[in-house]
This record gives sequence, structure tokens and C-alpha cells, in this order.
Amino acid sequence: MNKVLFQILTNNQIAKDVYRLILSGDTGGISAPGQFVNIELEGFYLRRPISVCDWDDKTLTLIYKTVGEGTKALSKLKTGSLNLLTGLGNGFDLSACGKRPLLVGGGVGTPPLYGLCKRLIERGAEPTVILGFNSADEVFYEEEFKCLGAETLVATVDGSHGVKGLVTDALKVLTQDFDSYCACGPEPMLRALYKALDIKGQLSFEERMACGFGACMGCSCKTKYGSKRICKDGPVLKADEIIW
Amino acid sequence: MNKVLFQILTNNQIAKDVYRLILSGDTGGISAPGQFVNIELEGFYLRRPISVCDWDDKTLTLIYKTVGEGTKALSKLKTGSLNLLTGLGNGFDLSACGKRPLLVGGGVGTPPLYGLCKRLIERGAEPTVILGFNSADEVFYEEEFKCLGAETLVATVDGSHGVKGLVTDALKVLTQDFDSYCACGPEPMLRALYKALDIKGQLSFEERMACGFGACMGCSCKTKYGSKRICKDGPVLKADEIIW
Amino acid sequence: MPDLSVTLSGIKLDNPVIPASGTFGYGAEFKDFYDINILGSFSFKGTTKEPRFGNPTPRVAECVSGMINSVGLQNPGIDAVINEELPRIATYFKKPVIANIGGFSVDEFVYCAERLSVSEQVGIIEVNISCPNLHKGGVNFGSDPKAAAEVTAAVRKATNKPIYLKLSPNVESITEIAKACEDAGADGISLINTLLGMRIDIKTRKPVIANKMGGFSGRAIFPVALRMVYEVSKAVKIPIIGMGGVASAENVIEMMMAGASAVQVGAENLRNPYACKEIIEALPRVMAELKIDRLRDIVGVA
Amino acid sequence: MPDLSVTLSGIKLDNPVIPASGTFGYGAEFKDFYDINILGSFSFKGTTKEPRFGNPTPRVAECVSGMINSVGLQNPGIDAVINEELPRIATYFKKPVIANIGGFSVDEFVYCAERLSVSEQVGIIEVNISCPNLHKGGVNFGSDPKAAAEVTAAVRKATNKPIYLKLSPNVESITEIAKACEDAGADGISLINTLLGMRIDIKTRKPVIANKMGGFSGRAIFPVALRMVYEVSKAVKIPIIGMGGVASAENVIEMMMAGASAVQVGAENLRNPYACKEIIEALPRVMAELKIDRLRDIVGVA
Ligand SMILES: Cc1cc2nc3c(=O)[nH]c(=O)nc-3n(C[C@H](O)[C@H](O)[C@H](O)COP(=O)(O)OP(=O)(O)OC[C@H]3O[C@@H](n4cnc5c(N)ncnc54)[C@H](O)[C@@H]3O)c2cc1C
Ligand SMILES: Cc1cc2nc3c(=O)[nH]c(=O)nc-3n(C[C@H](O)[C@H](O)[C@H](O)COP(=O)(O)OP(=O)(O)OC[C@H]3O[C@@H](n4cnc5c(N)ncnc54)[C@H](O)[C@@H]3O)c2cc1C
Ligand SMILES: Cc1cc2nc3c(=O)[nH]c(=O)nc-3n(C[C@H](O)[C@H](O)[C@H](O)COP(=O)(O)O)c2cc1C
Ligand SMILES: Cc1cc2nc3c(=O)[nH]c(=O)nc-3n(C[C@H](O)[C@H](O)[C@H](O)COP(=O)(O)O)c2cc1C
Ligand code: FES
Ligand code: FES
Repeated sequence: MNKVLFQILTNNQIAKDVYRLILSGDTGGISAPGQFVNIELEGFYLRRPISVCDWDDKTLTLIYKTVGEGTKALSKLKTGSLNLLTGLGNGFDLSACGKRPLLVGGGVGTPPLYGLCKRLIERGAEPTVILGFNSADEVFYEEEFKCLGAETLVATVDGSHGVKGLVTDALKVLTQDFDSYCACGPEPMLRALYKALDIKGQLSFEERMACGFGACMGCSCKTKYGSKRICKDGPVLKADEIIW
Repeated sequence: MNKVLFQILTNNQIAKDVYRLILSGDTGGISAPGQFVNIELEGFYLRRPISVCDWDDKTLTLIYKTVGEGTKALSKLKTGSLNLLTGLGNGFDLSACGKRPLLVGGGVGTPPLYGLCKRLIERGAEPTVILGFNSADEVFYEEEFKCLGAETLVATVDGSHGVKGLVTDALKVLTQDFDSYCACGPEPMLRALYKALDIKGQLSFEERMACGFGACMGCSCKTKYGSKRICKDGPVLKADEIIW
Repeated sequence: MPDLSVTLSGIKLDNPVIPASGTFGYGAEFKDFYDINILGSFSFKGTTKEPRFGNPTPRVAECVSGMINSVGLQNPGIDAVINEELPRIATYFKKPVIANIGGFSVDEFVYCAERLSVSEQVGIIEVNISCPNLHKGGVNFGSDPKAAAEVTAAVRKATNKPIYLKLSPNVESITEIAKACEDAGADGISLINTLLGMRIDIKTRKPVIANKMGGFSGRAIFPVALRMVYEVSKAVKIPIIGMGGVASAENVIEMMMAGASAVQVGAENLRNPYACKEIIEALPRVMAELKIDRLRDIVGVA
Repeated sequence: MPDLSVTLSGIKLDNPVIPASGTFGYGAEFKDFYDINILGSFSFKGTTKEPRFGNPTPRVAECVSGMINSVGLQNPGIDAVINEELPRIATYFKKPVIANIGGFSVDEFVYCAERLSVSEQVGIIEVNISCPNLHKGGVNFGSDPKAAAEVTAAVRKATNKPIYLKLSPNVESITEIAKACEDAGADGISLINTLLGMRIDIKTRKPVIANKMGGFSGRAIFPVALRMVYEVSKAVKIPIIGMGGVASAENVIEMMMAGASAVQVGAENLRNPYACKEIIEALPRVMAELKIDRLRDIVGVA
């Protein structure tokens, strides 16, 4: 957890309203996929939390959707520097994933699963990936997941690409057994997965945040084991601690 | 009076804490020396009023002192564009100056007198100029006034350049008679001139402003002929309408 | 075609965007920037019985995302407004104006309202009860429900024009004051006036404003204004003109969703003389994005 | 050597910079960013008798130059604070802390103050009377001088520690409340707590905050806070801890010139975890520019 000035290398559109931002700077604060960074944007009071998609020693990749004023302003920055708090949150626990984990991403919940998938494969695991989007123009990173060597299915709500329907429809296509699952996406998707799967799961949640580092109690949620801060004790929670 | 986007050509220091900003853009709104522009600065709510120092069809010259956060931020802008309201205020009435006007500038009250001096000389007048500063390191535009062909005296409070003392001390050095005087500078200087000179005068005043174009009544002052808005009915007022 | 029109007490406005009193003079300065007939209406500078010079200068101070003013109701007095300003306005503004009146006694409010009632140019009388009431031992009309009701009832009798009481936010319960005004016959409520604020010049170690304190307004106060509009809209049935920090088409829509039937734009006009024009031009696009066909449909939906 | 030290009720602070309650937790998150022993002190999260989860989420909303929160006093309760948090704080913070307590009844304030009194780590007890008092039919302790005095007197009896009453700005006359607290035995006044504010999400047409409204704070509220500190400092003799929108060394100095003996920094810590460190490091330079040798000399000079 630290404050770092990153340089913008590229910041390009990769799907409808979706941008990939590649930054160079000190990534030493990042220790696990599923962690996030909090970005200061000129003219905005609060930082914007964005999941780490991928990183190496010197570069950091983020993927974000333009949903409001802040992300729109971010999408216009093509050069210069950005002030980030990095290495926020807990991230996914790789050691709890087993040999055959299922990774499920919905929309811009997909990015953190990429970094996770990469590291799981490095460790010798054989992840299967399901990505859910509304339609073909929103799909991104299907190829990238496949290049990592993961079996990758895409579901689109309108059927314009891959399986027609939700990620749970794509799930029905799969016949193999999984040791665990990791998911990030809209809450209804997480809930549906929890209902559909009877194995250990790690789910990444979103909440409106002020600090992003555990100080303000802005992002609390109740779990079976007491209240947790999504930003500090999460964003990844165990599926069986959630009170749905 | 209009809102214009100007491009920054240069913005360099020319004396202690004093910068010259040369802009390119539509100067059509400017009609008289002594008018001012109101500059929007990112991160600041109110615009910053700065006198027009000089202008031609396509360029605009401003000279300003870094006194607070806004002017400090301005001094750091070396490229890019600035949003200005131009052609604000009344400016000096050249037709009331006569053949031999005296122009007196104190500190950063000097800039508008340069544009005035230039136009007076173009009209065939023979202005004499007195510039007052605290010390030699603050002096600027002495050469520029001389290049216009105007007799130019400088006074410094500490005597490090030119006449030692105030502009009124420099005035004592001069023996000729003047038809009128025009002055811009700190209020005590304007008052001292008014006391010292028995001819028609035009004085340019400063006041904290919100709009700068006559809408808010933020900058009112009482004159012998009723209340006036420094930004709209001024900044130049006739010496004999002032209630000292 | 998006429909931007709204209605205030039977007066149809082409759109809900109205420059706020004190930030638009009598419109003359703005007509040099754009044709102000595009506005829904405008509220002119607060007018008192006698001409007033107002407070000593400095009268303005900059703040983060806002400003403080202590103009102190400088205006040429009701006679000059009726004999000079209104006829001049008629030459460049063809719609009904909102006549904002200030006062230091009930009688003064009544007098000004009566005098303005005869003008056909006046659509609504906006009664600014956020000024210190010298006759009541320092109590503000705008912070005491009884005094607010008293002014309302008296002005009510003095005019047939719709009257909108303009409230101060520097109170504990703005709904109480608003309800008192409604009960006493107000046709509508305008809110908010400025928050009491202050700045000190750390170089001179003195308050920036000659009068020490002043009215704080601009973008910074939007969340407070929105909250008060929301509260009051739940408490009264009469229409509300919402204001305080409005600076964009999005802000206008948010204010209306909170319960405002129309919206005033104040300090933003001073930093950007084209503010209202830009907002009006942006509204159709933002409405389309939000799938709003008729602006009046969103009043109070939140 | 510039002297930054100030004294609050006999407790000497190395400098006047104190993170505000609710924006600094118990310090644990910030000690990972910097050594928090550089602080004058810090005020920990408002503590109640029982553990509280607080309000439903979303609890935060962004505003221009500020934010709204409706955390709702989430805290682990007084037992956990005394048995777990204070011992943990002792491992990384060596100075007296300010113990902020919340409450829904006089008894709860008294209980919390009594329990915290025994801790040597507690320098000052900050009594936050800006919460709704469920036992008084909805009247806030902080907006009724009598209720404020009642809490003050009761807490006064319960502890020998200096007690600072923390006031709400959502009142008409903050000086009345402050004077009532002083008369009832307060050692100092902390102000201001958050302004009541609201935002609506124009896409969903619903309030952003689950609880609809919340407390508005951050840079935007500085002029209101400064005005209230100034007013209260003229009305009482006891020291004031000023807060509300402080974000720079210049803001600290302005607050002190308005009458604050020390200054708290709230929301700014959330957007920049190094805010207090940066302010403390900037103070000597700004003092030199302004020719201030001893910071305590400027208290109330404006
Ligand atoms: C831990 C975490 C990781 C995230 N990772 C990603 C990611 O990898 N890619 C991506 O596209 N988005 C991600 N998001 C969502 C992203 O933070 C929001 O889309 C973004 O903050 C919206 O900002 P805005 O100014 O465009 O929207 P506005 O609606 O204008 O923002 C207003 C305020 O609401 C907050 N806000 C709005 N939407 C959300 C949201 N969904 N979650 C949290 N705060 C929100 C903003 O941060 C801001 O404070 C993540 C959120 C969290 C909490
Ligand atoms: C008509 C007019 C013409 C001017 N021409 C020039 C010029 O040619 N060159 C030059 O150096 N300065 C000029 N000034 C003064 C200049 O406007 C201020 O120095 C500048 O606004 C200070 O801004 P700041 O942010 O650095 O200071 P801050 O003190 O941080 O500003 C805070 C606020 O106070 C206002 N303010 C501060 N000082 C003054 C002042 N002296 N007059 C008016 N407002 C002030 C600022 O505009 C701002 O709103 C002129 C002022 C006026 C009214
Ligand atoms: C310079 C200035 C002068 C004002 N004068 C008046 C006035 O005469 N009468 C009045 O009712 N309100 C007056 N106001 C208050 C505004 O009409 C408006 O209620 C307030 O500024 C909040 O809106 P804003 O945040 O958009 O500025 C004035 C405001 C400013 C900034
Ligand atoms: C997220 C958050 C939580 C807060 N919680 C408390 C609290 O528990 N007790 C309290 O007295 N004040 C609380 N406050 C108020 C602050 O201590 C401070 O009075 C207020 O935010 C104004 O300062 P600022 O503008 O610097 O934030 C909280 C403020 C914020 C932003
Ligand atoms: S956002 Fe502040 S604790 Fe999570
Ligand atoms: S600054 Fe607004 S009238 Fe002069």
C-alpha cells in the first residue's frame, strides 16, 4: 500500500466504452491479483478505484469502462502522470484455488481475473474462464485469456457472440468438475454463481468508496463473521461468508 | 467585451516576481488602453483581472506580478490556451490627454500606460513617463517606454535605480508643464499625484472583483457623481470625481 | 423533440433556467454576450424602497469552488427600477421577469410589492427574506417562522402577482420556515440564498471582506442546496425554485429531481457570463442521454 | 527555529495538526503510510457504548470539492475500544489521543466518558453532540442549547479529563450552543461537524446515499467552518479546535487566525493519506513567508 506517481504509456479504447490504460511506475506495492488501485483525477474530489488487470516490475495494466464524469475524464488523458494509491485490498488467494479453478468475469469485472489467470497458470493450475457481456461490441480480452492457455467461453446476453445468455448459461455448457471458483462482476451474477456452484468460491465485490484503504468505514458490509470493509478486508470475500 | 480562447506564445519573467505573458487570439474586443482582461485559471473559482499592456490584431501582451496562488499558477503555464474575457472596462480617454500628457505608473500599475503611451505617440502627443518601483530588481519596461520615444524617468524607493524616492519625487525633477496626467498604481500614489498636480487627471483603480463586467456590484465605489463600478464604469476614473 | 418547458404558478417558461438575483443585474451586461430571450426568465437585482450603495469594499472573496459576497443589496431603489430599469429591460427582454425585492421592514416589502404589481413585465415577485430585520432586534425574517409568515401575509395582501418567498439556508429547520410561508399564502418558495461564510487574508491577518462575513455561494454549496430543496419539496405543496451551486445541465436536472419546478443559476454567471446559455443548450442532449422527454416530468422523482 | 507547538487545556501538542474523528480510524491504516507520531494528536473514530454497524451502503457520495458520508457511527463499541484498540494504538502512537464519543442519550455519553477516563492514553474527550437524540423526540443535542448544556454538565461530572464538545453546523446560532456548553463546564469546543447534504444519481433518479442525506465535508465547507470558528471564538473564552475543509498549511493558519487553538483535518485524509504529514512539513515554510515565529501567537489575531 503506497502512493506512487505513474506515467501514462497508452490509454486506448478496446471495446465499447472500455479502455485499457498501461502505466509505468513502481508496482512494488502490489502483491496479489484482485487488488486494486485508487486514482486521483484532477478536478474530482474522490479517487477512482480500478482493479489491477495485470502488472510486472515496471508496468501496470488497468481496464476500465467510462460510466461517469471521472472515467470519461480519465479516458481523455493520453500522456502525463497519474497519482495512484496502489496495492489496495486483499486480492485473490491463489493457494485456495486448487488445480482446476473456474474464473468468471462479468463486464468490467473481467480485468482482475486476467492477472489471476496468468498467475494460476504460472503455478501449474488449469483454469477455465467464462466471460459475460451484453453484446459482441462489449467483448474484450477473450483472445488474451486464450493466449494464456486457458479454456475460455464467452456469453453474451443478446447472443451476438459466444453462448447466448448469462455466464450461468455458459456454465451449463461445461461438463468438467472444478476445485473452486473466483468471480468478479455485478452482484446478481455473483449471487447466481453462488447458487449454481457447490464448491469453494472467492468473490470480488464493489462498493462506493471514499478512502479505499480502510480508514473511513464508507464501504462496510455485513458478513457471517462480522462487518468487513470491502476496500481493506475485501474486495475479495469468501463465498460462504456472504449474507446474501 | 467577449469571451475568447487565446494561445500562450510566451510567459517569461522580466523582473522580480513579474512576468510578461504574450498571447495570440482575437483581440477585437479591445478598444482602448487601460481596459483589462479577466483570465480563467483551472482550479480557481474567480477569474483574475489583468490590464492590457499592449495589443495588435492578433496578439495581446499582459504583465503581471505573482502575488498569490492564482498568479503563481499562471506563471507556470508555458503552453496551451487560456480562456479570457477581453475588452473589459472603459480604458483611458486619449482625446482628453492633450499634447503633453504625463503618464505615471507604480509597480504593476505600469503595464496599461505602455499601451497608452504608444497610442498617444501615434496620435502625435509627447508624453512624459514616470515609473515608480521599490528597487532596481523590480524595474521593468524602462527601455520599452524609451524606445517609444517618450522621456522616461524611473524612481526607486531605495534609490538603487533612477531617482531615489517616490514618483512624486521624480515629478519634482521635471520642469515642463503638462496638459493632463494618466496614472495607474497603488492608491496612495494616486492620491499623492492628485494632491501634487493641478491639471486634469485620469486614474486607474483596482478593486476585488467577482465578474469584472458589471453584473455583481462587487467592485462599487462612491464618486462625486454617484456610485460607479470599477470594472465597468472604470477602471479609469476622472481625478476630479474621486472622493478621497 | 425534448420539451424543456415548465410552469410556475400559471406562467409558462420555455425552460427552467433562470439567472439568480444579484448575479445578473437587470440583464443589460448579459445581453451584450448573448440574446437573453433564450432564458426561462431572470430574477433581477434585489430592490429596496430607497437607493442603496451597499457595504464597503472589498465585497467579494474567492473560495474553493465558490465565492463570498457582501454587496449589501446595492440597488437604485424602487423608483429608478420602475421608471428606468423596467422600461430598459423591455427593450431587450420580451418575457415576464422575476422581481426580487429586499426589505428591512414588513412595510418596505409591502411597498415594493405594491409598486411592482402594476408592471406587466413582472411575472413573479420574489421576496428575499434573508436580510437582517433591523426592526425586530436583529432577528432575520428568514430565520423565524413567525416573522416569515408575517411578511408573506402582508405581501400577499399587497399584490395579485404570484409571490415566491426566498429563504435563507442559515437555519436549523428550513421546512418550518417554508411551511409558515405556505400557510401564510406564498405561491412558491425560492431557495437557497447564500450560506454565511468568511475568509481571512493570512498576509494582512484581517478578514478579506470589509464587513468580515458575507454570503457564500457557487458550486461548493450545491449539496446543501439540493438537500434543502428536497426537504422543502416533501414539506410543502407549492412549487419550488431551486438554486445554490447550479453550474451545469446535469445540476439542473438533479435539482429538479430533488423537487424544484425551476432552477436559478447564480454565481456561475459571474465566472462564466455564458453559463445559462451553455446550460440551456446542453439540456436537450443530457435529457436524451437520460431518456427524459419532458423536463417537467422529473420534478421531485427522487 | 519556528515554534509549531500549541497547548490545549494544559496538554502540549508538538503542532496543531490533528486528524479528525471518523477519517483516521484508530490510526492503524495511516501508520502504514507514515510515522503518525509526527501528529499533534489524533481524534479516533466516534465510539458508542455498544458496537454499531452503522447505516446501509452506499454511504459515501462525491461532491464538487467535497464528499457526503452517512457512515452512521460504525464502531466496535467502548469495550473493544478500551480492550483492543487503545492497547494497539499504544504500540504505534506515543502521544495522548483525543477520544471521540458519540451517544444517543446523556447516559451513554456519561458511560463512555467514564470508561475512557481511566486510560492514560486519552488526553482529551471529544463529545460529539451532532447525532440525532432518539430520546428527545428527534431534537439533536447539538442544536438545542439546553440539551447541549445537559450533556456537558453530565459528562463534566463523569471525568477529570478535559472535555471538548463537538458542535453541529446545522444550526442558526452556533454561538448560543457554544456558550451553553462553556457555561456547563466544557473545557473546549470542537467545530464544525458535517453540514447536512444530499446528492441524487440522475441516472437512477434516486439519492446516491442509501440513507438519502448525509454529512457534507471537505474543502468546499471551509468558509462556513471558518466563519463559525470566528464567531464562537468571539463568544467563548475556552479554546477551540477548528475543522471543516482544512487541506493545507495555509488553511491551518487561516483557521488559527480565526480563533482556533488547534486544527483538525478530516476528509482530506481520505483522498490523500499523507495530507497531515504534508501539512506539518509545509508549516515551517509558510510560517517563514508570513513571518510567524510561534504558531500559537496567531490564534484569533483576525
Ligand atoms: C474495488 C473496485 C474495483 C473496481 N475495478 C474496476 C475496473 O477494473 N474497471 C472498471 O471499469 N471499473 C471498476 N470499478 C468501478 C469504478 O470504480 C467506477 O466505475 C468508477 O469509480 C466510476 O467513476 P465515474 O466518475 O466515471 O462515475 P460517477 O458515477 O460520476 O462517479 C461518482 C462517484 O461514484 C463512485 N462510483 C460510481 N460507480 C461506482 C462503482 N461501480 N463502484 C464504486 N464506486 C463507484 C465513483 O468512484 C465516484 O466517487 C471498481 C470499483 C471498485 C470498488
Ligand atoms: C482592473 C484591474 C487590473 C489589474 N491589472 C493588473 C496588471 O496589469 N498586472 C498585475 O500584476 N496585476 C493587476 N491587477 C491585480 C491582479 O488582479 C491581482 O494581483 C491578482 O488578481 C491576484 O491574484 P492571485 O490569485 O495571485 O492572488 P490571491 O490573493 O490569491 O487572490 C485571491 C483573490 O483576490 C483577488 N485579488 C488579489 N489581489 C487583488 C488586487 N490587487 N486587485 C484585484 N483583485 C485582487 C484575486 O483576483 C482573487 O479573486 C489588476 C487588478 C484589477 C482589478
Ligand atoms: C454577488 C451576489 C449578489 C446577490 N444578491 C442577491 C440579491 O440581491 N437578492 C437575492 O435574493 N439574492 C442575492 N444573491 C443570492 C443568489 O441569488 C443565490 O440565491 C445564491 O447566490 C445561491 O446561488 P448560487 O450558488 O448559484 O450563486 C446574490 C448572490 C451573489 C453571488
Ligand atoms: C467519513 C467520515 C466519518 C466521520 N465520522 C465522525 C465521527 O465518528 N465522529 C465525529 O465527531 N465526527 C465525524 N466526522 C466529522 C469529521 O470529524 C469533521 O468534523 C468533518 O468531516 C469536517 O471536517 P472536514 O471537512 O475536514 O472533513 C466524520 C467525517 C467523515 C468524512
Ligand atoms: S472506503 Fe474507506 S474504509 Fe473502505
Ligand atoms: S466585479 Fe462585478 S460589477 Fe464589478
